[in-house]
Amino acid sequence: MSVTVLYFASLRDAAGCDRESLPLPASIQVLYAELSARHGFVLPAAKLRVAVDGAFVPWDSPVNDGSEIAFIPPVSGG
Amino acid sequence: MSVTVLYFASLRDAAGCDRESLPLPASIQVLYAELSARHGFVLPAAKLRVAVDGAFVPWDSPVNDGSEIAFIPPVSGG
Amino acid sequence: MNRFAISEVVFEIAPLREQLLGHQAGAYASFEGWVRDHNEGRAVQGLFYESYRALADTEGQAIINQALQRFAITGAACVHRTGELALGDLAVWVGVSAGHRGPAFDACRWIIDEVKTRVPLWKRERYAQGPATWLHPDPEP
Amino acid sequence: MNRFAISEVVFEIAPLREQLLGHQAGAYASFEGWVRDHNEGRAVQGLFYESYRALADTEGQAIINQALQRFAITGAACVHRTGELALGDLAVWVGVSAGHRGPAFDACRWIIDEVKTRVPLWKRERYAQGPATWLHPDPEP
Repeated sequence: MSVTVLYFASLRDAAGCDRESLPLPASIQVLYAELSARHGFVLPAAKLRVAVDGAFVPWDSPVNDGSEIAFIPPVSGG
Repeated sequence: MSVTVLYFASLRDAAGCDRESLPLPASIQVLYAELSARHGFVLPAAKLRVAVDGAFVPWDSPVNDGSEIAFIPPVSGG
Repeated sequence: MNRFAISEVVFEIAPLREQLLGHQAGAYASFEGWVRDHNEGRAVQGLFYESYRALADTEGQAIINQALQRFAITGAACVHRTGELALGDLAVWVGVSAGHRGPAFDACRWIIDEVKTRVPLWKRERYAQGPATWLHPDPEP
Repeated sequence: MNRFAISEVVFEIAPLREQLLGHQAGAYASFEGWVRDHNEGRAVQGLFYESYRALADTEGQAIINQALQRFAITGAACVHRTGELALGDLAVWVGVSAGHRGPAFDACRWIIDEVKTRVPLWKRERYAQGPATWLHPDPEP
């Protein structure tokens, strides 16, 4: 039972990789808290959006085995 | 003592020419009233602007010998 | 450089746009007006634009100069066609460069609005049915 | 046709614009974002844009579809670069065609605003002085 987490921009730099496979977490919030502690993410969850399997979802959405979870830092296109 | 009058768009069609030389008029208003009667201009003076020697001027501006007077119907560029 | 021009022939946008772009300009907004196949419910077959050339040049240049004063922009230009235009022909182009997109959009729109209001240009439309007509619209309220 | 695209290489505007023009469209508004030589007072030497490609495509297409619903326009498209960009390179293009200029301008501006707010794209700036930095701006109020 695992998920894939995708990192972009400053989160990728901080994590040192663009993705990792991790055990299925209790929730997306718990996952981000653990990752923040481990990788030293400075962006608080309140500033991020989250996407599961390529679509934006609320932070309190369930996660399933095999899901691809992306934490979306504030965007700066244009 | 004469002036040149320039006609554009529907005024030119009504006048049947794009310019004519006329005796120096008492005023621009008087000139337009005379021309309206003679050429059957349907646009009232209130809808027109007037230019003398290539610059917009008020309707009560003086006219001088040799001036080029253009009656500017409502524009429709763009 | 004249930043406003009347063109009696088809003109290319690319070189006009090139002149506006520079390393300081992060934003470029443009507007193009094309000959439509209809206007106010009538089928249009073509247009003729006439200008009072000397005054149109002066008034158009004044609009560009005023835009450069009123808005935080780095460049602006406008070209308007005259003569016979067919469906799909380019009638007018406006381009504005700026550091940021807000002023670029605002100035571009202001320029085309002013050109339509102030520059001595007149459009005669040819219709599928009925005689060609000069358009002398009342000023917008 | 995909009306929103991410391009990893330099792209040409001309064919994109061609696709938007038609005899029904009297008005065309466009926006281009270029790499500036400065940002918030710092000298910029170049940019790198990264995207979450799958989600960026979905979100970008959603923006175009919403614009077609919200505004009286006939067409809209947007292309955004990713990868390394030099000063003066084109970063983003938006084009909108419409019967009238008001909706063309409004939709063009709305699309670029939404792209900047919603599409998962991130910019890393390289400066003349100091380390390159990812930009994670706070949402505009």
